Amino acid sequence: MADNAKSASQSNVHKWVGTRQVRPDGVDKVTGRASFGADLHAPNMLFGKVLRSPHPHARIVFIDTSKAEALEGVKAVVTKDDICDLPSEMVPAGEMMVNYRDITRNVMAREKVLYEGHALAAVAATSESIARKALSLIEVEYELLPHVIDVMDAMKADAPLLHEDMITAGVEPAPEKPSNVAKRVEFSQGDLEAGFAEADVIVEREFYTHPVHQGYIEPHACLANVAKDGKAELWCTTQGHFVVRGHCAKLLGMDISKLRVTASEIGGGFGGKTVVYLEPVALALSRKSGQPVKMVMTREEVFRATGPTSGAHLKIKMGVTKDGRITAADGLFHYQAGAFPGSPVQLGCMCAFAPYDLEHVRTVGYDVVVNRPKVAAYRAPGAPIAEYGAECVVDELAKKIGMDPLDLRLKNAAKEGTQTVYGPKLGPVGLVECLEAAKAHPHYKAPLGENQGRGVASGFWFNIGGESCATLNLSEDGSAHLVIGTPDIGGSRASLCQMAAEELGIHLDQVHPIIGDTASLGYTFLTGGSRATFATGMAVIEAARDVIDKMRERVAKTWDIPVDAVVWEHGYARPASSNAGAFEPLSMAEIAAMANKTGGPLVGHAAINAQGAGPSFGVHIVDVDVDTDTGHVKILRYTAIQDAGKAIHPCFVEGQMQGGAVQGIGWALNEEYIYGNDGRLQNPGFLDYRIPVCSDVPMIDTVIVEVPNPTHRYGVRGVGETPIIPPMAAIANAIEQATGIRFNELPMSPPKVLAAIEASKAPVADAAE
Amino acid sequence: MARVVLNGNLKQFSDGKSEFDIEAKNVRQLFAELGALHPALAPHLEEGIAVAIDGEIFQDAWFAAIGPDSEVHVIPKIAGG
Amino acid sequence: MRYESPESVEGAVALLANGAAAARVLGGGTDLLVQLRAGLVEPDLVVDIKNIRETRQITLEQGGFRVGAAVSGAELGEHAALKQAWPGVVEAVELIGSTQIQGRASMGGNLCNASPAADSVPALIAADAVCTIAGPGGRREVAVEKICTGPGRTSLAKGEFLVSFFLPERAAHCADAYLRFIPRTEMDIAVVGAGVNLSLDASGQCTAARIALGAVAPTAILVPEAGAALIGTALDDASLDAMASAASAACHPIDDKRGTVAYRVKVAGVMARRAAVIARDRARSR
Amino acid sequence: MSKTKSHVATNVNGNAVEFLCEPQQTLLDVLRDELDLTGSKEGCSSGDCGACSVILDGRLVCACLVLAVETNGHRIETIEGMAEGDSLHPLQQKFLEHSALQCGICTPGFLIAAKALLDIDPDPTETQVRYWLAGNLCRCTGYDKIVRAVLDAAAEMRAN
Repeated sequence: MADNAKSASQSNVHKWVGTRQVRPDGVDKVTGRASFGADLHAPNMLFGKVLRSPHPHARIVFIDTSKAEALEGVKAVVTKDDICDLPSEMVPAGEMMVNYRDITRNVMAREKVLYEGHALAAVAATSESIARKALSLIEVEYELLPHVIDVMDAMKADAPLLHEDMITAGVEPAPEKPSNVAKRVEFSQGDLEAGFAEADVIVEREFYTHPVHQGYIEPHACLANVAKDGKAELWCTTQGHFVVRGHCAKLLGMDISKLRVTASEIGGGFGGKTVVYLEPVALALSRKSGQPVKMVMTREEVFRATGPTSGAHLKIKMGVTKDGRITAADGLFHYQAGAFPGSPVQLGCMCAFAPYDLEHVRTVGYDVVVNRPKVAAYRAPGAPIAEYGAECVVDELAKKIGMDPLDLRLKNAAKEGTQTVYGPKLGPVGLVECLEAAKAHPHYKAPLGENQGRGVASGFWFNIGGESCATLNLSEDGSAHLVIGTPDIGGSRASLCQMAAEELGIHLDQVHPIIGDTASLGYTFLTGGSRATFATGMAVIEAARDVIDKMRERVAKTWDIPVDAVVWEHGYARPASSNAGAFEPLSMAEIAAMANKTGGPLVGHAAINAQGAGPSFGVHIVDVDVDTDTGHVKILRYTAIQDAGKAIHPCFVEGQMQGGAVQGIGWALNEEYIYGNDGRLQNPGFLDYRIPVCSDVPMIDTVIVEVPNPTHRYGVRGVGETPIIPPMAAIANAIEQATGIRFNELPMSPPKVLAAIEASKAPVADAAE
Repeated sequence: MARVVLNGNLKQFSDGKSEFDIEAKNVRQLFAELGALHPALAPHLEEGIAVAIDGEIFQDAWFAAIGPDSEVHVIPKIAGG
Repeated sequence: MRYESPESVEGAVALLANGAAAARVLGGGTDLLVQLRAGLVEPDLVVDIKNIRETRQITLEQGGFRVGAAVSGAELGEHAALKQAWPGVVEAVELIGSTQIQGRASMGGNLCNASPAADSVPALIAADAVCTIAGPGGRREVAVEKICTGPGRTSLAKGEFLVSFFLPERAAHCADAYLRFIPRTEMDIAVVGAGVNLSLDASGQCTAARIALGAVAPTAILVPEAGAALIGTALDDASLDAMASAASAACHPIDDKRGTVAYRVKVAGVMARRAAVIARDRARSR
Repeated sequence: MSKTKSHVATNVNGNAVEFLCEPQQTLLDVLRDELDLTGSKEGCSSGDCGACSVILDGRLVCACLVLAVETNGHRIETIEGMAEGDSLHPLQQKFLEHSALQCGICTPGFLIAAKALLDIDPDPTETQVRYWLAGNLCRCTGYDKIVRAVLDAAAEMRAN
């Protein structure tokens, strides 16, 4: 990279990159000053509330809002008629392509309600209690329809249809009859039959998983303010305010230029805040009432109406030779999409066997609609489900041929040059390094007690780049304001400022980040796909180099020497060599101070569509203790190992690994959506939707492996998503070692574990098969 | 001539053909050529598609350069949570 | 909704008896406020009893303890003498919710909310605790197991409220214990709860045993058969196993989001046995 | 349904505060909507997440489970009162140094809960910290760095 020549900080010794710094927004967040979605108030503000369907599946005969409108204090009531009915059009949103026809129906039901909690009207009133009372005055007549909750039931020929016109895509010839199967996807390479023929041992297993929610602690919230002239401002908690702007403008038939969206601080998202729910409704209410409208979901609404990720049924078949060569892998995946098409099954098919260098592979996936809330992205969407099955089967293969599970993984590990089933050959990746770090870790050799077991599993995620902008505004004192467009969900401000300070060669305290609104920066894709530090980081580096080049030009003019004779070093412009002339180096502060005389303000900018995201592999080791009288599983010890490419801020990389691991522990042991026969969710709260609490888990040990991503200046790979992939299989494998029983359904909750243990004790025990 | 491989479901729109040798300087030209060869494929190349050129993935990158001996895989677009 | 915080028992009774149709007593509020927010209850009147001294005190009485109905779990846990005498009751109350909940939640509220899974109730039943109820007709004493009549239902009449509990004096070689099963380590509602209260003689023979179970029936239940299995024994493994079987046999739970029938029946025995071992060891040590 | 508001006089973070509220308003509603103290967060309004943790007369409670009218004559400590002047509380400092927050929504609740613990026990074990904080949910960090920050702050406070 030639332009590196201008930047002396290309040396591998970094001043800021790779160090543990206090985040720039830290003080605001430990003192309560930081403003999250629900923290903003506006003069003359109204409170909005949504009327939600109590039925899992029904035709809407009519909605009568007149009584609600008549209630004193009610300023606006909206229904589907206030939101555009959009034709089918696919657009990227978060991890999946979404269809505007579906978004508009998910935001406000039109012909039918498709799940319990489906929005079908909303009111804005002068107080929350009046708004609630108004909801109770809205009359809706439903024509109840049979519902379907389970993915396999939904695929049956006689299953109730959610979308009467839905013909399965990806099947040739196209089926004549509609079904709940939205799409079939297939990836394959090599010759499966030949592959399995080479195998000495073949294992085929079925697995079930249930939907799990992202579980961010901050409910969805927004504040919309539409002026009489149609200009609108929206404040909301989101992973991508530019994406919100696009969706809202479309759903409300507004000019995109008239809508300015500001991202609040975001209280967790994990993929769940990549789509719109309240935002278009609040705008519609504000447009209708002419007053600002604030909307905040209750926790119950979050569970009933926002995206969990898919539950699924999968079938995994893998073959191995006695000496440990995996000869073939075949996977069949049925993912619930919720009420509208678009489960992450395709990504699951692409990831399932990605940690292995395989010649013969096939993955087939089905995207199936059911009467549940539409799924949204959740941390490495699709991958945890698919890789859970594959990693359990790999463990069983290792046991059957008497090989150490890490050795089997090492022997077949994906590496640079591995042909993936989804297309590309892998570049430099760090799976082998992670597996070796796992083998070398003291945890792997530590002794275990009775009813205890140890499990390992690998995880793979692609990571993405995408559109990012960055602007560096130099102040008169030489400090810099860094404007970026990716909401800071886990400390990205810190890592981005560190890269800026590194490039500029100034002190980190001199870089002040802000998340720009949609009017003050070019389009920036959302914080997701583990892209913020990678892609926005690239933009930040380019913006820094842009302003460095401008400073060099100014200094060259000042010294009256060619610009190439001016180099940038450690925050100073210097003559390239003595024969360039003897000039005192000029600091950024000095250059900034004379900016108005040398051509005006100094601003660096970059607008890019980042390519070349590096995949990230991880390997987890977990020890469990199983209470054989109650089925309770205790996590005794946990180690997460991952290739970060380069950890710009090691603390936040560790934090991603630890947080992902614990979300995975919840998925493995207790988290699930529990539905009654009435199609209603029975556990829409943190009391019975059991995410891990502090006393459930031990310290999560971490090992950061750094195999640089060649396409990034500092070698960064995304790190946020991979850590949630290995835990479920690692824990299942550990429980198998502790009990001799293989669990093929998540969550491995106490009643299930105890039932299996009891069954295995019974005379005709086959649970352990 | 670059070696071009269609992955996933795409070959359903190219009469089952999944491998091509195509003259194209960049992704946009490649899509135009593919679309011309198989009109049914054209709409599916407009959105939700990425390419891997000699192993490196490009998304929404019309002008990513394709070398004369490049191996190009046309794959579904990837993103994340 | 009207809020009143009388400072006397009589004042509270008057409000509850003559007040609006739908009145609710506010103790710690950790159940009532959730129900209010969820719209499950819409009382016209809420009577906060926390400003009545009697409901906030722990006092010695005839060698036993009188515990006000609105004493918080945190306050209870800080009372060394009570903890020493009735460790099972105190540990049961301390299991109710988080540290934050402990700052508010009371035994009175836990009992009168009438959840079959209430943690303190099996321990109080095992302890043979007696409630003092105040009402328009004056005061009456009622055994704890007579209060709940079904999920969310109590035997308290209109105008009545629970003022305090009485926990009797402890003799030598007596102790209680409470254990519950939850899927996590904290923050869950009991899937099964077991309170055990044992009396031993000098030789270590069990002379009295009260076993109560929670979350295995519409109300917490006393299981005399389980107690009988221990009385006259040295609390050896065989008698403990017999007690566990009797406890399981007494269960008639439901399948719900928190556990299956089979699971609750099995684990009831496991919890009762484990609690009995703790109570036995405590009793032997004093 | 009498709509008459009650007058409540409390002390918030050392300052005498008076407000009018409806009987069904929670302390959290009033802190956030009437007193503009939005540092206490609403994550569930059922006492299950701890994001609204405040200290009431020295006791850790969930502000969502206290009626505002109940606080008449009582003392309330919120996150806004934790730092003294411009000097952060050692817990706040350690949370920053350990990067014990990612999104930060649960942070005020954790800090208040941890302060309540260290106020009564200057030397808690890791297990004691974990059980004390079990009522505060964090979905980002896996709790590791939070627990380390609390133990580190306790050690520093003991040293000084």
